[in-house]
Amino acid sequence: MTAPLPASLRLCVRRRRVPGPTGAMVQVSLRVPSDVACIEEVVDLLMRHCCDGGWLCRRSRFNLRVATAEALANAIVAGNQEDRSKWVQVQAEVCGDEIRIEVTDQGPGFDPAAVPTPILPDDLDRPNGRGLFLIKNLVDDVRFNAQGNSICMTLRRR
Amino acid sequence: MTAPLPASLRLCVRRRRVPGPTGAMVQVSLRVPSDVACIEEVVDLLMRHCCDGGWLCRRSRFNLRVATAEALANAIVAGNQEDRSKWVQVQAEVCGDEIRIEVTDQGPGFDPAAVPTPILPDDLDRPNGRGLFLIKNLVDDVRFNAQGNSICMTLRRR
Amino acid sequence: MPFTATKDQAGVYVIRVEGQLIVGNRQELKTAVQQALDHDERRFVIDFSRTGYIDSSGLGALVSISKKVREQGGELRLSGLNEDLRSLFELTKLDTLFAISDTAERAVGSFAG
Amino acid sequence: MPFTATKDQAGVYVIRVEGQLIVGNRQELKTAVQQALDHDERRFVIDFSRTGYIDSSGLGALVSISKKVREQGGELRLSGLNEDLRSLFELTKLDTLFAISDTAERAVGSFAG
Ligand SMILES: Nc1ncnc2c1ncn2[C@@H]1O[C@H](COP(=O)(O)OP(=O)(O)O)[C@@H](O)[C@H]1O
Ligand SMILES: Nc1ncnc2c1ncn2[C@@H]1O[C@H](COP(=O)(O)OP(=O)(O)O)[C@@H](O)[C@H]1O
Repeated sequence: MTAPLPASLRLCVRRRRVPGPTGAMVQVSLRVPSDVACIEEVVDLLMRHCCDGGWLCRRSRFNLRVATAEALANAIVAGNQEDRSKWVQVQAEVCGDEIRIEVTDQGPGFDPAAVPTPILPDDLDRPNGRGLFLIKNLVDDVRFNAQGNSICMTLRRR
Repeated sequence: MTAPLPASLRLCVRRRRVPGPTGAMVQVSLRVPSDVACIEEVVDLLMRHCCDGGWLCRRSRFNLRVATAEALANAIVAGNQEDRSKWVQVQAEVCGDEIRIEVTDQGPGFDPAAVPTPILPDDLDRPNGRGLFLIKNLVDDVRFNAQGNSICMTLRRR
Repeated sequence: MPFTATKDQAGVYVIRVEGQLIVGNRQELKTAVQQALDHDERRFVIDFSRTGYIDSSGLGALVSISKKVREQGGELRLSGLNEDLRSLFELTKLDTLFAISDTAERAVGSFAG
Repeated sequence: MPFTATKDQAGVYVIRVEGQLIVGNRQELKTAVQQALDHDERRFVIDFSRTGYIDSSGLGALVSISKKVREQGGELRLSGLNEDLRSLFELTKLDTLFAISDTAERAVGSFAG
Protein backbone atom coordinates (compact mmCIF):
# COMPACT_ATOMS: atom_id res chain seq x y z
CA MET A 1 0.00 0.00 0.00
CA THR A 2 1.38 3.39 -0.96
CA ALA A 3 0.40 6.43 1.08
CA PRO A 4 -2.13 8.58 -0.82
CA LEU A 5 0.16 11.60 -0.40
CA PRO A 6 3.83 10.70 -0.63
CA ALA A 7 5.21 11.07 2.87
CA SER A 8 8.11 13.37 3.61
CA LEU A 9 11.34 11.45 3.63
CA ARG A 10 15.09 11.82 3.44
CA LEU A 11 17.09 9.12 1.75
CA CYS A 12 20.84 8.99 1.26
CA VAL A 13 22.54 6.13 -0.52
CA ARG A 14 26.27 5.74 -0.87
CA ARG A 15 27.42 2.81 -2.95
CA ARG A 16 31.04 1.94 -3.61
CA ARG A 17 32.86 -0.44 -5.89
CA VAL A 18 35.47 -1.07 -3.20
CA PRO A 19 34.87 -1.09 0.56
CA GLY A 20 34.90 2.35 2.21
CA PRO A 21 36.59 3.31 5.51
CA THR A 22 34.10 1.31 7.62
CA GLY A 23 34.37 -1.65 5.26
CA ALA A 24 30.95 -0.88 3.80
CA MET A 25 30.13 -1.31 0.13
CA VAL A 26 26.70 0.25 0.51
CA GLN A 27 25.47 2.70 3.12
CA VAL A 28 21.89 3.84 3.21
CA SER A 29 20.37 6.31 5.62
CA LEU A 30 16.74 7.25 5.80
CA ARG A 31 14.81 9.72 7.91
CA VAL A 32 11.22 8.60 8.07
CA PRO A 33 8.18 10.34 9.56
CA SER A 34 6.27 8.55 12.31
CA ASP A 35 3.60 7.27 9.97
CA VAL A 36 2.92 3.57 9.51
CA ALA A 37 1.88 4.28 5.91
CA CYS A 38 5.60 4.78 5.13
CA ILE A 39 6.73 1.34 6.22
CA GLU A 40 6.20 -0.48 2.96
CA GLU A 41 8.06 2.11 0.90
CA VAL A 42 10.95 2.25 3.35
CA VAL A 43 11.29 -1.54 3.30
CA ASP A 44 11.28 -1.42 -0.51
CA LEU A 45 13.89 1.33 -0.65
CA LEU A 46 16.18 -0.52 1.73
CA MET A 47 15.85 -3.78 -0.15
CA ARG A 48 16.40 -2.11 -3.49
CA HIS A 49 19.51 -0.27 -2.43
CA CYS A 50 21.03 -2.93 -0.15
CA CYS A 51 20.02 -6.24 -1.69
CA ASP A 52 20.09 -5.52 -5.38
CA GLY A 53 20.77 -8.40 -7.76
CA GLY A 54 21.16 -11.91 -6.42
CA TRP A 55 23.20 -10.93 -3.40
CA LEU A 56 20.82 -12.50 -0.88
CA CYS A 57 18.77 -15.64 -1.36
CA ARG A 58 14.99 -15.37 -1.58
CA ARG A 59 14.36 -16.50 1.98
CA SER A 60 16.92 -14.10 3.41
CA ARG A 61 15.37 -11.20 1.50
CA PHE A 62 11.95 -12.19 2.82
CA ASN A 63 13.23 -12.45 6.38
CA LEU A 64 14.91 -9.08 6.13
CA ARG A 65 11.76 -7.46 4.78
CA VAL A 66 9.65 -8.77 7.63
CA ALA A 67 12.23 -7.96 10.31
CA THR A 68 12.67 -4.43 8.96
CA ALA A 69 8.92 -3.84 8.74
CA GLU A 70 8.62 -5.02 12.35
CA ALA A 71 11.40 -2.80 13.63
CA LEU A 72 9.89 0.20 11.82
CA ALA A 73 6.43 -0.53 13.20
CA ASN A 74 7.82 -0.75 16.75
CA ALA A 75 9.77 2.49 16.31
CA ILE A 76 6.80 4.37 14.88
CA VAL A 77 4.06 2.99 17.13
CA ALA A 78 5.65 1.86 20.41
CA GLY A 79 8.61 4.27 20.28
CA ASN A 80 7.38 7.54 18.75
CA GLN A 81 3.69 6.87 19.49
CA GLU A 82 2.92 8.02 15.94
CA ASP A 83 3.81 11.58 16.95
CA ARG A 84 4.38 13.34 13.62
CA SER A 85 6.90 15.73 15.13
CA LYS A 86 9.20 12.76 15.77
CA TRP A 87 11.31 10.88 13.24
CA VAL A 88 12.67 7.42 12.80
CA GLN A 89 16.26 7.17 11.65
CA VAL A 90 17.31 4.11 9.63
CA GLN A 91 20.92 3.24 8.85
CA ALA A 92 21.79 0.25 6.72
CA GLU A 93 25.20 -1.07 5.71
CA VAL A 94 26.37 -3.89 3.54
CA CYS A 95 29.83 -5.04 4.69
CA GLY A 96 31.32 -8.16 3.17
CA ASP A 97 28.80 -10.94 3.76
CA GLU A 98 26.73 -9.04 6.28
CA ILE A 99 23.93 -6.58 6.11
CA ARG A 100 23.17 -4.46 9.19
CA ILE A 101 20.01 -2.44 9.63
CA GLU A 102 19.68 -0.06 12.55
CA VAL A 103 16.36 1.58 13.42
CA THR A 104 16.31 4.39 15.99
CA ASP A 105 13.29 6.22 17.33
CA GLN A 106 12.86 9.28 19.53
CA GLY A 107 10.87 7.47 22.21
CA PRO A 108 11.85 6.58 25.80
CA GLY A 109 13.08 3.10 24.89
CA PHE A 110 12.17 -0.10 26.74
CA ASP A 111 13.68 -3.23 28.25
CA PRO A 112 13.68 -5.96 25.60
CA ALA A 113 14.59 -8.61 28.21
CA ALA A 114 11.21 -8.00 29.87
CA VAL A 115 9.22 -8.92 26.76
CA PRO A 116 7.73 -12.43 27.16
CA THR A 117 7.92 -15.15 24.52
CA PRO A 118 4.61 -15.22 22.66
CA ILE A 119 4.39 -18.91 21.71
CA LEU A 120 3.00 -20.48 24.88
CA PRO A 121 -0.21 -22.37 24.02
CA ASP A 122 -2.31 -20.08 26.23
CA ASP A 123 -0.99 -16.96 24.52
CA LEU A 124 -1.56 -18.08 20.94
CA ASP A 125 -4.77 -16.16 20.55
CA ARG A 126 -3.35 -12.86 21.75
CA PRO A 127 -3.36 -10.30 18.95
CA ASN A 128 0.08 -8.83 19.70
CA GLY A 129 3.48 -9.42 21.23
CA ARG A 130 5.01 -11.31 18.29
CA GLY A 131 7.17 -8.54 16.79
CA LEU A 132 10.45 -8.91 18.67
CA PHE A 133 10.10 -12.68 18.65
CA LEU A 134 9.79 -12.65 14.85
CA ILE A 135 12.76 -10.32 14.46
CA LYS A 136 14.97 -12.54 16.66
CA ASN A 137 14.03 -15.60 14.64
CA LEU A 138 14.40 -14.00 11.21
CA VAL A 139 17.86 -12.43 11.42
CA ASP A 140 21.18 -13.70 12.74
CA ASP A 141 21.83 -11.13 15.41
CA VAL A 142 19.76 -8.50 17.25
CA ARG A 143 21.12 -5.83 19.56
CA PHE A 144 19.62 -2.87 21.35
CA ASN A 145 21.27 0.24 22.73
CA ALA A 146 21.15 0.73 26.51
CA GLN A 147 18.14 3.02 26.34
CA GLY A 148 16.23 0.60 24.14
CA ASN A 149 15.20 3.12 21.45
CA SER A 150 17.58 1.70 18.86
CA ILE A 151 17.66 -1.82 17.44
CA CYS A 152 20.42 -3.18 15.23
CA MET A 153 19.71 -6.30 13.18
CA THR A 154 22.39 -8.27 11.35
CA LEU A 155 21.78 -10.83 8.67
CA ARG A 156 24.55 -12.91 7.18
CA ARG A 157 24.59 -14.14 3.66
CA ARG A 158 24.63 -17.90 3.38
CA MET B 1 20.81 -3.17 -18.79
CA THR B 2 22.23 -3.28 -15.28
CA ALA B 3 25.98 -3.03 -14.80
CA PRO B 4 27.48 -6.41 -13.87
CA LEU B 5 29.07 -4.82 -10.80
CA PRO B 6 26.87 -2.15 -9.21
CA ALA B 7 28.58 1.14 -9.93
CA SER B 8 29.58 3.50 -7.15
CA LEU B 9 26.94 6.13 -6.63
CA ARG B 10 25.68 8.74 -4.19
CA LEU B 11 21.97 9.41 -4.04
CA CYS B 12 20.18 11.88 -1.79
CA VAL B 13 16.44 12.29 -1.87
CA ARG B 14 14.53 14.85 0.14
CA ARG B 15 10.79 14.68 -0.15
CA ARG B 16 8.40 17.01 1.63
CA ARG B 17 4.66 17.12 2.19
CA VAL B 18 4.72 20.90 1.89
CA PRO B 19 7.06 22.96 -0.31
CA GLY B 20 10.49 23.66 1.19
CA PRO B 21 12.39 26.98 1.14
CA THR B 22 13.04 26.81 -2.64
CA GLY B 23 9.45 25.79 -3.31
CA ALA B 24 10.50 22.22 -3.96
CA MET B 25 8.45 19.21 -2.89
CA VAL B 26 11.11 16.75 -3.95
CA GLN B 27 14.84 17.29 -4.30
CA VAL B 28 17.10 14.56 -5.58
CA SER B 29 20.83 14.74 -5.99
CA LEU B 30 23.02 12.08 -7.48
CA ARG B 31 26.74 11.76 -7.96
CA VAL B 32 27.39 9.34 -10.79
CA PRO B 33 30.66 7.87 -12.08
CA SER B 34 31.60 8.51 -15.70
CA ASP B 35 30.37 5.14 -16.86
CA VAL B 36 27.64 4.80 -19.49
CA ALA B 37 26.54 1.56 -17.82
CA CYS B 38 25.06 3.71 -15.02
CA ILE B 39 22.71 5.70 -17.22
CA GLU B 40 19.75 3.37 -17.11
CA GLU B 41 19.81 3.05 -13.33
CA VAL B 42 20.17 6.80 -12.84
CA VAL B 43 17.22 7.47 -15.14
CA ASP B 44 15.18 4.92 -13.19
CA LEU B 45 16.14 6.42 -9.83
CA LEU B 46 15.23 9.91 -10.97
CA MET B 47 11.91 8.83 -12.38
CA ARG B 48 11.07 6.81 -9.32
CA HIS B 49 11.83 9.57 -6.88
CA CYS B 50 10.57 12.53 -8.93
CA CYS B 51 7.65 11.17 -10.92
CA ASP B 52 6.10 8.67 -8.57
CA GLY B 53 2.41 7.95 -8.95
CA GLY B 54 0.40 9.57 -11.71
CA TRP B 55 2.04 12.97 -11.42
CA LEU B 56 3.21 13.07 -15.05
CA CYS B 57 1.39 11.63 -18.04
CA ARG B 58 2.92 8.67 -19.87
CA ARG B 59 4.30 10.74 -22.74
CA SER B 60 5.90 13.26 -20.41
CA ARG B 61 7.55 10.49 -18.41
CA PHE B 62 8.86 8.97 -21.62
CA ASN B 63 10.18 12.31 -22.84
CA LEU B 64 11.88 12.98 -19.54
CA ARG B 65 13.51 9.55 -19.56
CA VAL B 66 14.94 10.05 -23.01
CA ALA B 67 16.07 13.64 -22.36
CA THR B 68 17.74 12.62 -19.10
CA ALA B 69 19.48 9.63 -20.68
CA GLU B 70 20.75 11.97 -23.42
CA ALA B 71 22.04 14.58 -21.03
CA LEU B 72 23.80 11.91 -18.99
CA ALA B 73 25.36 10.37 -22.09
CA ASN B 74 26.65 13.77 -23.20
CA ALA B 75 28.05 14.52 -19.76
CA ILE B 76 29.77 11.14 -19.45
CA VAL B 77 31.05 10.77 -23.00
CA ALA B 78 31.45 14.29 -24.49
CA GLY B 79 32.04 16.08 -21.17
CA ASN B 80 34.03 13.74 -18.93
CA GLN B 81 35.38 11.62 -21.80
CA GLU B 82 34.52 8.53 -19.71
CA ASP B 83 37.36 9.42 -17.35
CA ARG B 84 36.57 7.40 -14.19
CA SER B 85 38.23 9.97 -11.96
CA LYS B 86 35.53 12.45 -12.96
CA TRP B 87 31.93 12.57 -11.79
CA VAL B 88 28.62 13.70 -13.12
CA GLN B 89 26.41 15.62 -10.70
CA VAL B 90 22.64 15.43 -11.15
CA GLN B 91 20.18 17.68 -9.32
CA ALA B 92 16.46 17.28 -9.77
CA GLU B 93 13.64 19.27 -8.25
CA VAL B 94 9.89 19.04 -8.39
CA CYS B 95 8.37 22.49 -7.80
CA GLY B 96 4.66 22.97 -8.29
CA ASP B 97 3.91 21.84 -11.82
CA GLU B 98 7.51 21.76 -12.97
CA ILE B 99 10.30 19.28 -12.82
CA ARG B 100 13.85 20.50 -13.35
CA ILE B 101 16.79 18.22 -14.00
CA GLU B 102 20.30 19.64 -14.04
CA VAL B 103 23.25 17.55 -15.23
CA THR B 104 26.78 18.88 -14.67
CA ASP B 105 30.03 17.32 -15.80
CA GLN B 106 33.69 18.09 -15.10
CA GLY B 107 34.61 18.63 -18.74
CA PRO B 108 35.58 21.83 -20.57
CA GLY B 109 32.04 22.58 -21.75
CA PHE B 110 31.06 23.54 -25.30
CA ASP B 111 29.03 26.04 -27.28
CA PRO B 112 25.54 24.61 -27.79
CA ALA B 113 24.70 27.34 -30.33
CA ALA B 114 27.35 25.89 -32.64
CA VAL B 115 25.69 22.47 -32.83
CA PRO B 116 23.90 22.07 -36.19
CA THR B 117 20.35 20.80 -36.57
CA PRO B 118 20.51 17.12 -37.57
CA ILE B 119 17.37 16.78 -39.66
CA LEU B 120 18.51 18.06 -43.06
CA PRO B 121 17.86 15.35 -45.66
CA ASP B 122 21.58 14.97 -46.44
CA ASP B 123 22.42 14.44 -42.78
CA LEU B 124 19.82 11.79 -42.07
CA ASP B 125 22.22 8.90 -42.38
CA ARG B 126 24.76 10.36 -39.99
CA PRO B 127 25.13 8.18 -36.90
CA ASN B 128 25.30 11.01 -34.38
CA GLY B 129 24.44 14.61 -33.62
CA ARG B 130 20.81 14.03 -32.55
CA GLY B 131 21.21 14.28 -28.77
CA LEU B 132 20.71 17.99 -28.11
CA PHE B 133 18.07 18.18 -30.81
CA LEU B 134 16.08 15.44 -29.08
CA ILE B 135 16.45 17.07 -25.68
CA LYS B 136 15.21 20.43 -27.01
CA ASN B 137 12.18 18.78 -28.57
CA LEU B 138 11.30 16.58 -25.62
CA VAL B 139 11.26 19.06 -22.74
CA ASP B 140 9.79 22.55 -22.37
CA ASP B 141 12.94 24.49 -21.62
CA VAL B 142 16.69 23.84 -21.94
CA ARG B 143 19.43 26.06 -20.54
CA PHE B 144 23.19 25.79 -20.31
CA ASN B 145 25.60 27.52 -17.99
CA ALA B 146 28.14 29.90 -19.61
CA GLN B 147 30.87 27.26 -19.68
CA GLY B 148 28.58 24.70 -21.28
CA ASN B 149 29.32 21.85 -18.85
CA SER B 150 25.92 22.06 -17.17
CA ILE B 151 22.51 21.60 -18.75
CA CYS B 152 19.21 22.35 -17.04
CA MET B 153 16.05 20.83 -18.48
CA THR B 154 12.56 21.84 -17.38
CA LEU B 155 9.40 19.92 -18.12
CA ARG B 156 5.97 21.24 -17.20
CA ARG B 157 3.09 19.06 -16.26
CA ARG B 158 0.15 19.39 -18.62
CA MET C 1 -6.77 -1.89 -3.47
CA PRO C 2 -4.89 -4.30 -1.21
CA PHE C 3 -7.88 -6.61 -0.64
CA THR C 4 -10.30 -8.06 -3.13
CA ALA C 5 -13.33 -9.99 -1.94
CA THR C 6 -15.49 -12.37 -3.95
CA LYS C 7 -18.32 -14.63 -2.89
CA ASP C 8 -18.19 -18.00 -4.57
CA GLN C 9 -21.15 -20.13 -5.67
CA ALA C 10 -21.02 -22.28 -2.55
CA GLY C 11 -21.49 -19.14 -0.48
CA VAL C 12 -17.90 -18.89 0.73
CA TYR C 13 -16.50 -15.42 1.13
CA VAL C 14 -12.96 -15.31 -0.30
CA ILE C 15 -10.70 -12.36 0.49
CA ARG C 16 -7.41 -12.07 -1.36
CA VAL C 17 -4.61 -10.08 0.22
CA GLU C 18 -2.69 -8.31 -2.54
CA GLY C 19 0.71 -6.97 -1.51
CA GLN C 20 1.49 -6.81 2.19
CA LEU C 21 -0.58 -7.42 5.30
CA ILE C 22 1.03 -5.10 7.83
CA VAL C 23 0.35 -2.59 10.55
CA GLY C 24 -0.57 0.10 8.00
CA ASN C 25 -3.44 -1.82 6.41
CA ARG C 26 -4.52 -4.68 8.69
CA GLN C 27 -7.45 -2.57 9.95
CA GLU C 28 -8.92 -2.63 6.44
CA LEU C 29 -8.90 -6.42 6.47
CA LYS C 30 -10.54 -6.52 9.90
CA THR C 31 -13.20 -4.08 8.71
CA ALA C 32 -13.85 -6.09 5.55
CA VAL C 33 -14.46 -9.26 7.56
CA GLN C 34 -16.58 -7.44 10.14
CA GLN C 35 -18.79 -5.98 7.41
CA ALA C 36 -19.20 -9.39 5.82
CA LEU C 37 -20.14 -10.85 9.22
CA ASP C 38 -22.71 -8.06 9.58
CA HIS C 39 -24.10 -9.18 6.21
CA ASP C 40 -24.47 -12.71 7.59
CA GLU C 41 -21.49 -14.24 5.84
CA ARG C 42 -20.20 -17.15 7.90
CA ARG C 43 -17.66 -18.99 5.74
CA PHE C 44 -14.41 -17.20 5.06
CA VAL C 45 -11.24 -17.94 3.16
CA ILE C 46 -8.36 -15.48 3.36
CA ASP C 47 -6.01 -16.17 0.46
CA PHE C 48 -2.35 -15.18 0.43
CA SER C 49 -1.30 -16.36 -3.00
CA ARG C 50 -0.64 -12.75 -4.03
CA THR C 51 0.84 -11.59 -0.75
CA GLY C 52 4.42 -10.38 -0.33
CA TYR C 53 4.93 -10.41 3.40
CA ILE C 54 3.02 -10.25 6.69
CA ASP C 55 4.21 -8.59 9.87
CA SER C 56 3.32 -9.41 13.46
CA SER C 57 0.41 -6.95 13.36
CA GLY C 58 -0.91 -8.74 10.31
CA LEU C 59 -0.61 -12.09 12.10
CA GLY C 60 -2.31 -10.52 15.10
CA ALA C 61 -5.14 -9.24 12.90
CA LEU C 62 -5.69 -12.78 11.59
CA VAL C 63 -5.86 -14.05 15.18
CA SER C 64 -8.49 -11.40 16.04
CA ILE C 65 -10.46 -12.10 12.88
CA SER C 66 -10.42 -15.83 13.56
CA LYS C 67 -11.75 -15.24 17.07
CA LYS C 68 -14.53 -12.92 15.82
CA VAL C 69 -15.60 -15.36 13.13
CA ARG C 70 -15.71 -18.23 15.64
CA GLU C 71 -17.70 -16.18 18.15
CA GLN C 72 -20.34 -15.60 15.50
CA GLY C 73 -20.51 -19.28 14.66
CA GLY C 74 -18.51 -18.95 11.45
CA GLU C 75 -15.51 -20.70 9.99
CA LEU C 76 -12.23 -19.32 8.64
CA ARG C 77 -9.56 -20.98 6.51
CA LEU C 78 -6.31 -19.58 5.21
CA SER C 79 -4.86 -20.50 1.82
CA GLY C 80 -2.11 -19.77 -0.67
CA LEU C 81 0.76 -19.46 1.82
CA ASN C 82 4.10 -19.93 0.08
CA GLU C 83 7.08 -21.42 1.91
CA ASP C 84 8.25 -18.04 3.20
CA LEU C 85 4.87 -16.96 4.53
CA ARG C 86 4.23 -20.37 6.03
CA SER C 87 7.48 -20.11 7.99
CA LEU C 88 6.04 -17.10 9.85
CA PHE C 89 3.06 -19.17 10.98
CA GLU C 90 5.35 -22.03 11.99
CA LEU C 91 7.74 -19.81 13.95
CA THR C 92 4.87 -18.29 15.91
CA LYS C 93 3.04 -21.66 16.20
CA LEU C 94 0.02 -20.04 14.58
CA ASP C 95 -0.05 -22.95 12.13
CA THR C 96 -1.66 -24.84 15.03
CA LEU C 97 -4.36 -22.21 15.45
CA PHE C 98 -5.51 -21.87 11.84
CA ALA C 99 -7.01 -24.25 9.33
CA ILE C 100 -4.69 -23.92 6.33
CA SER C 101 -5.26 -25.17 2.77
CA ASP C 102 -2.86 -25.11 -0.17
CA THR C 103 -5.15 -23.21 -2.49
CA ALA C 104 -8.26 -21.08 -2.20
CA GLU C 105 -10.14 -23.71 -4.24
CA ARG C 106 -9.26 -26.45 -1.75
CA ALA C 107 -10.11 -24.18 1.16
CA VAL C 108 -13.53 -23.50 -0.36
CA GLY C 109 -14.02 -27.20 -1.07
CA SER C 110 -13.15 -28.22 2.47
CA PHE C 111 -16.14 -26.46 4.00
CA ALA C 112 -18.85 -29.02 4.84
CA GLY C 113 -21.56 -28.87 2.18
CA MET D 1 20.05 -10.30 -22.18
CA PRO D 2 18.81 -7.10 -23.81
CA PHE D 3 18.57 -8.62 -27.31
CA THR D 4 17.02 -11.90 -28.38
CA ALA D 5 17.40 -13.09 -31.95
CA THR D 6 15.34 -15.71 -33.76
CA LYS D 7 15.34 -16.81 -37.36
CA ASP D 8 11.88 -17.42 -38.70
CA GLN D 9 10.81 -20.06 -41.24
CA ALA D 10 10.92 -17.60 -44.13
CA GLY D 11 14.58 -16.96 -43.32
CA VAL D 12 14.07 -13.56 -41.74
CA TYR D 13 16.34 -12.70 -38.85
CA VAL D 14 14.27 -11.06 -36.09
CA ILE D 15 16.02 -9.25 -33.25
CA ARG D 16 13.96 -8.08 -30.29
CA VAL D 17 15.25 -5.22 -28.18
CA GLU D 18 14.28 -5.85 -24.57
CA GLY D 19 14.56 -2.83 -22.29
CA GLN D 20 16.44 0.18 -23.57
CA LEU D 21 18.54 0.80 -26.69
CA ILE D 22 21.04 3.37 -25.49
CA VAL D 23 24.69 4.37 -25.56
CA GLY D 24 25.57 1.67 -23.02
CA ASN D 25 24.36 -1.28 -25.09
CA ARG D 26 23.95 -0.19 -28.74
CA GLN D 27 27.31 -1.79 -29.61
CA GLU D 28 25.85 -5.19 -28.73
CA LEU D 29 23.09 -4.69 -31.27
CA LYS D 30 25.54 -3.60 -33.95
CA THR D 31 27.67 -6.66 -33.22
CA ALA D 32 24.67 -8.99 -33.35
CA VAL D 33 23.69 -7.70 -36.79
CA GLN D 34 27.29 -7.78 -38.05
CA GLN D 35 27.66 -11.41 -36.97
CA ALA D 36 24.42 -12.32 -38.69
CA LEU D 37 25.61 -10.59 -41.86
CA ASP D 38 28.82 -12.58 -41.61
CA HIS D 39 26.65 -15.71 -41.48
CA ASP D 40 24.97 -14.64 -44.71
CA GLU D 41 21.74 -13.41 -43.19
CA ARG D 42 20.25 -10.71 -45.41
CA ARG D 43 16.73 -10.05 -44.15
CA PHE D 44 16.42 -8.32 -40.81
CA VAL D 45 13.63 -7.16 -38.57
CA ILE D 46 14.45 -5.21 -35.43
CA ASP D 47 11.43 -5.32 -33.15
CA PHE D 48 10.76 -2.77 -30.41
CA SER D 49 7.57 -4.14 -28.91
CA ARG D 50 9.39 -4.79 -25.64
CA THR D 51 11.53 -1.65 -25.66
CA GLY D 52 11.29 1.09 -23.06
CA TYR D 53 13.17 3.97 -24.64
CA ILE D 54 15.85 4.72 -27.23
CA ASP D 55 18.41 7.51 -27.02
CA SER D 56 20.17 9.34 -29.86
CA SER D 57 23.02 6.83 -29.81
CA GLY D 58 20.49 4.06 -30.23
CA LEU D 59 18.90 5.87 -33.16
CA GLY D 60 22.40 6.41 -34.57
CA ALA D 61 23.19 2.73 -34.21
CA LEU D 62 20.06 1.89 -36.21
CA VAL D 63 21.20 4.30 -38.92
CA SER D 64 24.62 2.60 -39.07
CA ILE D 65 23.09 -0.85 -39.07
CA SER D 66 20.70 0.10 -41.86
CA LYS D 67 23.61 1.36 -43.97
CA LYS D 68 25.66 -1.81 -43.34
CA VAL D 69 22.77 -4.05 -44.24
CA ARG D 70 22.10 -2.13 -47.46
CA GLU D 71 25.78 -2.18 -48.42
CA GLN D 72 25.71 -5.96 -48.20
CA GLY D 73 22.60 -6.18 -50.33
CA GLY D 74 20.28 -6.89 -47.41
CA GLU D 75 17.03 -5.42 -46.17
CA LEU D 76 16.05 -4.07 -42.75
CA ARG D 77 12.62 -3.31 -41.32
CA LEU D 78 11.69 -1.97 -37.91
CA SER D 79 8.57 -3.03 -36.03
CA GLY D 80 6.66 -2.75 -32.78
CA LEU D 81 7.21 0.98 -32.21
CA ASN D 82 4.63 2.33 -29.80
CA GLU D 83 3.41 5.93 -30.02
CA ASP D 84 6.18 7.23 -27.76
CA LEU D 85 9.01 5.48 -29.59
CA ARG D 86 7.56 6.43 -32.96
CA SER D 87 7.64 10.10 -31.94
CA LEU D 88 11.43 9.90 -31.67
CA PHE D 89 11.67 8.72 -35.27
CA GLU D 90 9.27 11.43 -36.39
CA LEU D 91 11.10 14.23 -34.54
CA THR D 92 14.40 13.22 -36.11
CA LYS D 93 12.79 12.49 -39.51
CA LEU D 94 14.21 9.00 -39.32
CA ASP D 95 10.73 7.68 -40.07
CA THR D 96 11.56 8.66 -43.67
CA LEU D 97 14.76 6.60 -43.64
CA PHE D 98 13.43 3.31 -42.27
CA ALA D 99 10.83 0.85 -43.45
CA ILE D 100 8.53 0.53 -40.46
CA SER D 101 5.83 -2.10 -39.83
CA ASP D 102 3.31 -2.29 -37.01
CA THR D 103 4.27 -5.76 -35.89
CA ALA D 104 7.19 -8.14 -36.35
CA GLU D 105 4.82 -10.55 -38.15
CA ARG D 106 3.87 -7.90 -40.70
CA ALA D 107 7.49 -6.87 -41.11
CA VAL D 108 8.43 -10.48 -41.83
CA GLY D 109 5.50 -10.85 -44.21
CA SER D 110 6.44 -7.75 -46.15
CA PHE D 111 9.71 -9.17 -47.43
CA ALA D 112 9.32 -10.29 -51.04
CA GLY D 113 8.96 -14.12 -51.10
N1 LIG E 1 11.05 0.93 19.86
C1 LIG E 1 10.34 0.66 20.98
N2 LIG E 1 10.13 1.62 21.92
C2 LIG E 1 9.42 1.37 23.04
N3 LIG E 1 8.88 0.16 23.31
C3 LIG E 1 9.05 -0.84 22.44
C4 LIG E 1 9.78 -0.65 21.22
N4 LIG E 1 9.79 -1.83 20.54
C5 LIG E 1 9.09 -2.69 21.29
N5 LIG E 1 8.64 -2.11 22.43
C6 LIG E 1 7.86 -2.72 23.54
O1 LIG E 1 7.99 -4.12 23.45
C7 LIG E 1 6.67 -4.73 23.41
C8 LIG E 1 6.72 -5.97 22.55
O2 LIG E 1 6.95 -5.61 21.20
P1 LIG E 1 6.61 -6.66 20.07
O3 LIG E 1 7.22 -7.95 20.40
O4 LIG E 1 7.04 -6.03 18.80
O5 LIG E 1 5.06 -6.84 20.10
P2 LIG E 1 3.89 -5.77 19.94
O6 LIG E 1 4.50 -4.57 19.28
O7 LIG E 1 2.90 -6.49 19.09
O8 LIG E 1 3.40 -5.51 21.30
C9 LIG E 1 5.78 -3.64 22.84
O9 LIG E 1 4.46 -3.80 23.24
C10 LIG E 1 6.39 -2.39 23.45
O10 LIG E 1 5.93 -2.21 24.76
N1 LIG F 1 28.42 18.00 -21.84
C1 LIG F 1 29.11 18.26 -22.97
N2 LIG F 1 30.42 18.60 -22.90
C2 LIG F 1 31.12 18.86 -24.02
N3 LIG F 1 30.60 18.79 -25.26
C3 LIG F 1 29.31 18.46 -25.39
C4 LIG F 1 28.49 18.18 -24.27
N4 LIG F 1 27.26 17.88 -24.72
C5 LIG F 1 27.30 17.97 -26.06
N5 LIG F 1 28.54 18.31 -26.48
C6 LIG F 1 28.98 18.56 -27.87
O1 LIG F 1 27.86 18.76 -28.68
C7 LIG F 1 27.89 17.86 -29.77
C8 LIG F 1 26.49 17.46 -30.19
O2 LIG F 1 25.90 16.71 -29.15
P1 LIG F 1 24.64 15.83 -29.45
O3 LIG F 1 23.63 16.66 -30.14
O4 LIG F 1 24.21 15.21 -28.16
O5 LIG F 1 25.10 14.72 -30.46
P2 LIG F 1 26.25 13.61 -30.31
O6 LIG F 1 26.54 13.47 -28.85
O7 LIG F 1 25.63 12.42 -30.92
O8 LIG F 1 27.41 14.15 -31.11
C9 LIG F 1 28.72 16.68 -29.29
O9 LIG F 1 29.32 15.98 -30.33
C10 LIG F 1 29.75 17.38 -28.42
O10 LIG F 1 30.80 17.87 -29.22
